[in-house]
Formats: sequence, structure tokens, C-alpha cells
Amino acid sequence: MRLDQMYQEIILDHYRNPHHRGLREPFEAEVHHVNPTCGDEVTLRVHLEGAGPEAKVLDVSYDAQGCSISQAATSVLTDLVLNKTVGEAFEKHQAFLELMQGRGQVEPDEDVLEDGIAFAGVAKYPARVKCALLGWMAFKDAVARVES
Amino acid sequence: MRLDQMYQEIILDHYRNPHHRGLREPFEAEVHHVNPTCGDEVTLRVHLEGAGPEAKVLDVSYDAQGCSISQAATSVLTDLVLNKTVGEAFEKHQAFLELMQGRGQVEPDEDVLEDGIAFAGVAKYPARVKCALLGWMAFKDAVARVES
Amino acid sequence: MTSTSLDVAAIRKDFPILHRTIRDGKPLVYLDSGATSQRPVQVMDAERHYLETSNAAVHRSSHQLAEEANDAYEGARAKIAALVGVGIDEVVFTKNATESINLVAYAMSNASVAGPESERFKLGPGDVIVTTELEHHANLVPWQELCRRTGATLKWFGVTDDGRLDLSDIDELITENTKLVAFTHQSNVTGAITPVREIVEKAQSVGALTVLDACQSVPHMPVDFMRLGVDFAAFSGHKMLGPSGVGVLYGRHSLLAAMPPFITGGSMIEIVKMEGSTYAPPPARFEAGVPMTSQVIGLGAAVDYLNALGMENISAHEHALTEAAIAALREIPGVSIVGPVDAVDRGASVAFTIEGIHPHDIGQVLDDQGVEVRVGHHCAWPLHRRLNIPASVRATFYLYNDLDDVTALAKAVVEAKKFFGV
Amino acid sequence: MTSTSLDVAAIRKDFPILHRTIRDGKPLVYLDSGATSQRPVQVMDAERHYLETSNAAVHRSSHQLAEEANDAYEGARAKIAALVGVGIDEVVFTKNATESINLVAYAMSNASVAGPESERFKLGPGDVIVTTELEHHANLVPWQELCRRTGATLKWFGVTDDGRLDLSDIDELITENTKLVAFTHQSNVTGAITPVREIVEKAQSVGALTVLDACQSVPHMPVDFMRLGVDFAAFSGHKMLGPSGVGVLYGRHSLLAAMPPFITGGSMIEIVKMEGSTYAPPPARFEAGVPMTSQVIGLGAAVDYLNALGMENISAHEHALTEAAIAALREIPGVSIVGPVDAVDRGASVAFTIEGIHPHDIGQVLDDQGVEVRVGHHCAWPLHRRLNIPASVRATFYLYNDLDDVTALAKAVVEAKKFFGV
Ligand SMILES: Cc1ncc(COP(=O)(O)O)c(C=O)c1O
Ligand SMILES: Cc1ncc(COP(=O)(O)O)c(C=O)c1O
Repeated sequence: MRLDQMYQEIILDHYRNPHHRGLREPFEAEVHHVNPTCGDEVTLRVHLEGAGPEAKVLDVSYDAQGCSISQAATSVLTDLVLNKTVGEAFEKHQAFLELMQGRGQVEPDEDVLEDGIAFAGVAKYPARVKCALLGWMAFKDAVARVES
Repeated sequence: MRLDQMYQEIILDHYRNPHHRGLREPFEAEVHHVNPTCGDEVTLRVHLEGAGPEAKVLDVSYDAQGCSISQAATSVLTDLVLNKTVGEAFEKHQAFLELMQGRGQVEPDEDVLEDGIAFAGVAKYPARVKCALLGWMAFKDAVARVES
Repeated sequence: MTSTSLDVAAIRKDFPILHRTIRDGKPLVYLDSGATSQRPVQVMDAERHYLETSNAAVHRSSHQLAEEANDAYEGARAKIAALVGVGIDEVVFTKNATESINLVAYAMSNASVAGPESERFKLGPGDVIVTTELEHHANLVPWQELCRRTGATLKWFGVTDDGRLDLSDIDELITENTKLVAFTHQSNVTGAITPVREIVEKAQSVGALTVLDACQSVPHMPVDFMRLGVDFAAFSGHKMLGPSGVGVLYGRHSLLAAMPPFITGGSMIEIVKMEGSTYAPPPARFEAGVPMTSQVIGLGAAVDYLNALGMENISAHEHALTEAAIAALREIPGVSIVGPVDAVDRGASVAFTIEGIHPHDIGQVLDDQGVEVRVGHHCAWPLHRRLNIPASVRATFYLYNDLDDVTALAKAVVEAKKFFGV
Repeated sequence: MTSTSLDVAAIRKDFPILHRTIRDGKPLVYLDSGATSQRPVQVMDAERHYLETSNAAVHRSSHQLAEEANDAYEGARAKIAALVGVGIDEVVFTKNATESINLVAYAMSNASVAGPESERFKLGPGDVIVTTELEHHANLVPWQELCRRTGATLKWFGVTDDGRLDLSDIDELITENTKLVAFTHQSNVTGAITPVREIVEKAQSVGALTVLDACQSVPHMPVDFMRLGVDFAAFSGHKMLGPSGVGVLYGRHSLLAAMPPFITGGSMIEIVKMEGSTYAPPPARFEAGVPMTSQVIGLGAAVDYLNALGMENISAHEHALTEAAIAALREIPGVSIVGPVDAVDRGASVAFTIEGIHPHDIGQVLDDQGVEVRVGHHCAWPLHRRLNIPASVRATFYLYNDLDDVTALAKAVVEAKKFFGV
């Protein structure tokens, strides 16, 4: 069943037990993003130390509502960026973006994306790509706001 | 040639030598009508005596710019309604309208429409029907304005 | 399995797309006609025939092609007017129902810079526009924007727990200050059918205009705007077997004749000078530019198709499918219907949720089995908020669906539950 | 007789309508492509293929059909953007060029009730909009109405006796008060091509926005909006072998991103609450409602068709026909060309009058011989007034015309003179 390619166990695990969920203090920026076609929403906060690409991501906290794909992707995101520099986090974001927009043609690098490679199957369903990117877009936006 | 059905000699005669042309005094109402698709225009005045259907059409004077069909139809109109009652004039208008909207299927009554029967061929060209009706619509509008 | 008053097997032969498969060879079960319907060969052939024989710019050129094009275009207008019981000159063509509604909203703001002849449509602070909480965004956002432009206030009818309009405060909402009441004929989510006459009578008693969103009614049941008494109504061709890119605005003739234009340009003018222009009578006044010509003609063919089946029969057929779908879904534990659970005054939109699975995920499993439904808020976000659900799954039925499709839906839902282990 | 860089005989095989006859069996000589072009089978087939395989509501549903529909729709957007040298997100689909121009005009009036983010588009008394006396009504009346709504003043470039723009007073017209300059790339009557860069540079020097009416250029020659430097541009699908019911607005991305919406409703929103809504980024912000889906896809196929022939070749071909037509008509006594009599900076619209015969009557005789031209003011009434003619006859050439058509035109004109004895 092709469905199993999309709903890999890793994704369902993150969905059922999301990592780092909840809104925490302290934070420098909070953003609210929605997926207007389906109504999925995420409120996301970042807590950074320092400035520029060398700043460190001390916390990413969030409250979200949405499908398994958007929930799991946000959970994976927190695993990937916590305690990394902003520069490293953005590299991972770039890699995840390429994977998701690759229509299933891009081979993900497990060293970079860790659990994120489970989303390779989602990339074959263009309508769900937005779900997987919701949290990531919010993260990028939040960091940009801290910096501006 | 089918064209000869449209451009009957009577029509071309009225076009070359329009009857009752020019703007005259006295008049009770003056209207300006246009055909917005082609830019044909007519300014038309009526001079009535009395009121209601029994009022008499003492003068119809006009200044017009347009194709042979619109010019000739206005000329024929003046022949048909001058010195008639408004009621009679409207009957002729009605007969002419039916002829023009008949798509060539209506047999015109020469007793009622006189030279107007020459327009039977025009009725086969829907795009030209508006040309033939321009002066008539202006006449009807002008009479209505006198009465209101 | 055949169901009711329609010979669905014969009908399906007219719809080539229904014979394709989805994902790994699953037969297509198309349950998304509420978003857009499929098109029979008769409609596609009518457009093509026009294009291969008479295509020309209507209302502009006067050669033989243009004559034929005009006849085809205006002939379609007559058919469409007859379908909804209105005069030919009361039918304005737009690109979709969304534009139709915006047309009225913008004409009303334009009225405030027009002369006294447009008095009837002027709005300002203190004036009230009333809409409802179950509207499609197309019948809500334009009124929000109109209020923003004019300073008028937006108020709205609420919704009952089973997704019907709550008209209990009609006397507070529709008052002397109310200038316009905009509401849907049938919810595109809950399927609830509005008691139109009740609202119209109240609106008329205070002199308010009425705008009916008929997107989900005209394709599915006999509708007569004249008898309903509404002043304006909007619907889209693509939801009633017709082409995309064509919508309809019905407007009472006396109102259209007094209303300022919306989109301006060629073919809607009377006289144009650099210093200013005057406008043609309706419907031309509201059809600027070269129109969606072949699409209007295609919509005329769609009307022929619907008439040949009979709107009463279509409505009865959909009623039977709705009853069956609600019954089948309610048998599945964890499924909640979003909307009335009886089929009284209710159209063929069956929305639902499943405890423990997000609608997007349900839709994915259904798609994997060839069952094409819509998931999300279906452009009715405030309604979903009111019902405390982030989204829903929506199956919509049309004349080419039958009881087999209902069975396929129920089976796929059970499968979804199994897949997610709930 | 073949003419130039195109194999017209082969091309004509793709256009079924060109093989019909007019009136009593006269072969069709279609010289009205300036009003609307004919459609090749490739375009009709592309639409039909989409409808028979993937038709769904784009940007809404997420099942497999909708996925395929989205890909087809957005794929067409990419092709169209590439044709005119702009970014994919800079292409907005409308129903026709008229709507495209109105979109900008209404967004500017909406800016006056929006927040400071729309400052760039606000207009009021003292502000000036500049247009020209040779515009199509579609690029004139919307600006008249915008001025009426906002209190701004409309000014315009005049026209020379041979139907070109008179830019001699550019420094008086485009000043610090000028907020927008709207002008055509090519006159749909005189065929005169505008020196776009000269106007754009002047407009940019005072910070005014530019809107280019590209209806008569994009179908006929290579056009690159980015290189021309205009801020907005409008054109219609039906004039470039594409379906009716689809138009394009190009907008510079930074401007579209800052501009308030025009038509509001589904698919253009970000968040909708009863109390108010926010809007999606462009191009979605400007595409409310279910779009003209199959028509956009058809337009994509039209772009493929044009590209396969090559816009340079099409332009060269039309240039040759224009030169031949002007030469042939000027040989006939009593005929006056409306527009430049040389073919320099001039497209394939050849308008003319005949001493002593009204254009409407000329058109009738031409039609009787199968020659389909347009008569009237061609939605450019102020231009005709300026040139002191009530109307004109207009022959327009496209890629499926050849020198035989020029000969047929000239012959029919001689016939018309004979018929009316002038
Ligand atoms: C120069 C020009 N501008 C604008 C238009 C309007 O285009 P449409 O009617 O497709 O909106 C046309 C054609 O009608 C045109 O030739
Ligand atoms: C109830 C209702 N109103 C309005 C619309 C908008 O129609 P369109 O998108 O065709 O303009 C729809 C469908 O999308 C609808 O279901």
C-alpha cells in the first residue's frame, strides 16, 4: 500500500508523542502561521542566544493544531534545531525544503535530517507538502523577527 | 446577390436624399440617441399638438450621422408619422419593430409601412437591425418625454 | 445497484473522466462535486462546435461569424434565465459566483460617488449589512470589505449545533438600518437549506436588498428566483456541469437598471469621451470586455442536459443518496455528521469528522482508495470555528453518483479508522 | 501564394473554422483577429484532455485529481510567465484584460481604506493619472472611474494626424503629481507601436506607476515586460489563440505583495473570522473563487503553439502582410488609411475609410464576399473623434493569414465601391 510510504511509523510516532510541545518562556519572538486551505495552525516561539548565523537556538516551543504530517514535521523540527546554531538550523531547513519539493526524486541525507528522512514519501503528494512545511516556515519567520 | 435584398433602391434613395432632414423649431422634446457599437448618432425633435394617443405629430426633425440603413430608416420614419396621430405613429413603430425583429420571416404590410417594407431584407442581418431602429427608438423616446 | 429516479449507468457514459482510475488502479469515486462538477461530452461538444464553426467577438463585430456568435451567446442567456425563472435581461455573466457577489458589493460602493439615481445603493456609517456565520467566504469577505470601504456595520445570523441557520434574532438583526441581507440558499458544508422566504419577507418589510448565494442550490434542485423574491442571486457554471470561468448574477431588472457599473471598459458603454463616459443598460453594463463566450454557450448546453433529466428528478435522486450516506456513516463508531442528521431541507453535502483522526489524514486514506472527497474548512472557516472543529471531511453527491458510491465511501472510512488504529 | 517566414498552409490545417464558408458559399477570409483570434485544435485538445482526465477544483481539494489539476494549472502559469519574461508569482489570472486593468484601478481605490502598507497606491485630489487619447476603452474608462472615486485628475497624451502618440508634452503631463501612467503597447486601430521605454523612464523619474495594455502586442511579437520596465501589464488569452474567459495581469512582485485585494472570497484569504479577514500572498490574493481552470491550461497550450512558430517569425510575417495591405489599399482611389502609412513601428491592424461610403456599409459588402472585418469605433471612440471620423473599417492580420487574404480584401473593397457607385 502506497499509503505506508507516507505514513511511516516514525511520523506516526511523532504525531502521537510530539517532542518539545507547549509554549514556554523565555522567547524573543512568537509567530502564528496557518495553512489557509485546510485551517492547520501553529503558534511558535524561539529563544535564541547571540546574533547572526552563530546565534544558538536554545528553545523552540509551540502549540499546534493540524494533521499528522504537520504535527510530526514540527516535532521533528524541534529535534533537529534545538541547541544548533541558526546557521546550522537554516541548513537543515534548506535540506528539508529540497526534500519536500523534490516530488519524491530527492534522496534525503540521514546525517542532516535524521527522523526528517521519513518525510520522503510525503513529497510525492504535493497537496501535503504544505502541511510538512508549516512548522518550518514558522520557525524561519520567528528567527527572522528576532533578528530584525 | 443577397446584398441587393438589403440595399434595395428605395433604401439607397432615402439615404442619398433623406426626407425632412434638419433640426427645426418649434419642438417640445429633443433627444440624442447613439448606437454604442458603431457610433451612429441621431438628434431628433418632435413637435406635437394635443396630448395622449390623439395628439398629432406636426413635425419630426433630425440631424443624424450613420450608415445607409440608419439614415434611410429615419427618413422613412418621418414620411410615415408626419401628420399622423401619436397612436397611429406608435402602431407603425410596432409594425416596423416586428418586421425588423422577424429575421426575415415577417411579411410586411405595405399599407402600414409604405417605403418601410424595403427593410424586410435588413431583418435577415441581426447586426443591422439596431441601425434600422435607431431613429425609431429616438422618436418613441422623444414622444414619451413630451408626455411626461 | 441503481438507486432512484435517474438512470445513473446511462448518465455516467456521458462523463469520460468517471472511467479513469486513482492511485494504483482504484476506480474513481468522485464525491467532490460541491467543489466542482464534472462535464458531460454534450457540454464539451457544444463549446467545440461553437469554436469550430462560429467563434467571433460578440457584441462588437457585425460580420456573419459575429452574428452567429451573438445568437449562440444570447440563446444561452435565454436558457439560463428560463432555468431560474427570470427575465433574459436579468442575467449577467461573470467569471464565477465570487465575481457575481463582488459585483453587487462594488456597485454599492460605487453608488456613493455616483449621482442621485444610485441613492438606493448608497451605504454609510449607521447602515447595516447582515450575513450569516455559515456562509462560504465568497459571501462573507466581500461584505466585510464593503463595510470597510463605506463605514457600514456587518452583523450576522448565528448557527445551531446541527449546522442550520439560527433565525431566532431576526427581528434584532434585520431592522430599519439594514440595507442588505446576504445569505446562502444551501450550506456547502452542512447541506442545510435556508428558509429563503422568511428572510426575504423580513428584509422586504424594512426595505433591505437581498442577495442569495445559490451556488449549491441551482445545480441540484428546481430554483425560481422570481418566486423566492430575492433581489440578487449568484451561481457558478462549473458546479452545474458547465465550464469553469463562467458565473451568473441574477438581478431584478429595476435594480440592475439603477445600479452603477462595476468593471468598466469596452461593450458596457453608451458614449465615451476623454472627459467622461456614460453606460449601456443592463445586462451589457455589467459585461465589460470580450466575455467568456464559449463558456456561456457550454453552460447553455449544461442547462439543456439538466433539463432533460429534470431538476425534480435530480433533487430526488440526491435526496436518496444523502439519506443513505448519513445512515451508512452514522453506523460507523466515532463518526460525527457535521450538519443535520435527518434529510429534511437538506442537500447532498455530507460533512463529517472521525474521533481521533485529522480530516486531512482521513482524506488521504480515502484518496488512496479512489474516493475523492474534500477536506479542510471548505471556504467556511467561521462555521467550523462555531462548531468547534478545525476542519471536516466533505462528501458531495451529484447526478452521476449512485448508491455504490455511498458504499465505497463508508468502506473507505472504515479502512481509514483501521489504518490509524482508532 | 505564400508570403514569409511562416508555412501558412500548414498552420491553417490546425484551425478548423478557417475552412468554413460565409453567406452564399464564399470562402472565409478572417481579418478580425484583433477582436478575437481563432483557436487551433492543439488548444481545444489541451482543454478537453484536462477535462476528461484531471478536472478538479484547484487550490482547494487535495485528492489526486486536484493534485493533477494544480500541476496543470500552475504549469500553464509558468509557461505564460516565461513568454513575457516575468516571474511565476507575478502572473495573475483574470477573465480578460479588461478585468486585469480594473484590478489595478480598484486595488488603488481600496488602498485608500487600507493601512499604511498600501500607502504606495493611495490616490486623492491633486494626484494625476495619465492615459492617452488612442486607448481602447478598457484602458480609459477604468481610470476615469478611479478618478471619480478618489478625486484624482485624469490627463492624457494626444494623437498625431497619422494616429501615433504625441509625446511632445510629456514633461507637462508626467510630473511629481503623476501617480500612474496607463498606455497601450500597440493601438488596436492605427497599429502604432508605443515607444514604451521613453514613457517608462519618464514615469520612473517621478515615481509614477506604469500600466501597459499589451493586448495587441503579446499575441503578435516578442515582449519582455521585465526589459520594458513596466510595473503592470494586461493581455487576453482569446487574442493569442487561447480560450475566451482568461486574461492575464502581470505585476511587479514587490507591488503585488503590497497591494490590497480586488475581488475577495475563497482561495485568496489567509485567515477568515466574522470580524475580519487577512489575505494570502500574490498571486493567490488576486484569484478569488474557483478560477478559469481549463482556460488557463488552454492558454498554456496556446503559448506552446506560439513558441513553436516563434514570436519573431510571427512578427515578421505580420509585418509583411501589413506592408502589402497598406500598399494594396492605397492604390484604390478614395481609400484613406487610418494610421501610419509606413510599416515602421506598426503592427498588423490596418484601419481605413472610403470616401462616400459609411464603414458599416463597407463591412456589409465585404462580409458578403466572405471578408470578415470589424467596423465601428473598435472601442476607441475618442481616437475616432480626434481623427474626425465617425467610424472606420479595420482589417487585422494574424499568423494564419497570408497574401491571398490581402488580395481578397483589396478586391472586396473595390467591389464595395462599385456596389455603392462611388
Ligand atoms: C488594445 C486593447 N486593449 C484592451 C482590450 C480589451 O480586451 P478584452 O476585451 O479581452 O478584455 C482590447 C480588445 O478588445 C484591445 O484591443
Ligand atoms: C456556497 C458557495 N458559495 C460560493 C462559492 C464560490 O463559487 P466560485 O468559487 O465558483 O466563485 C461556492 C463554491 O466554491 C459555494 O459552495
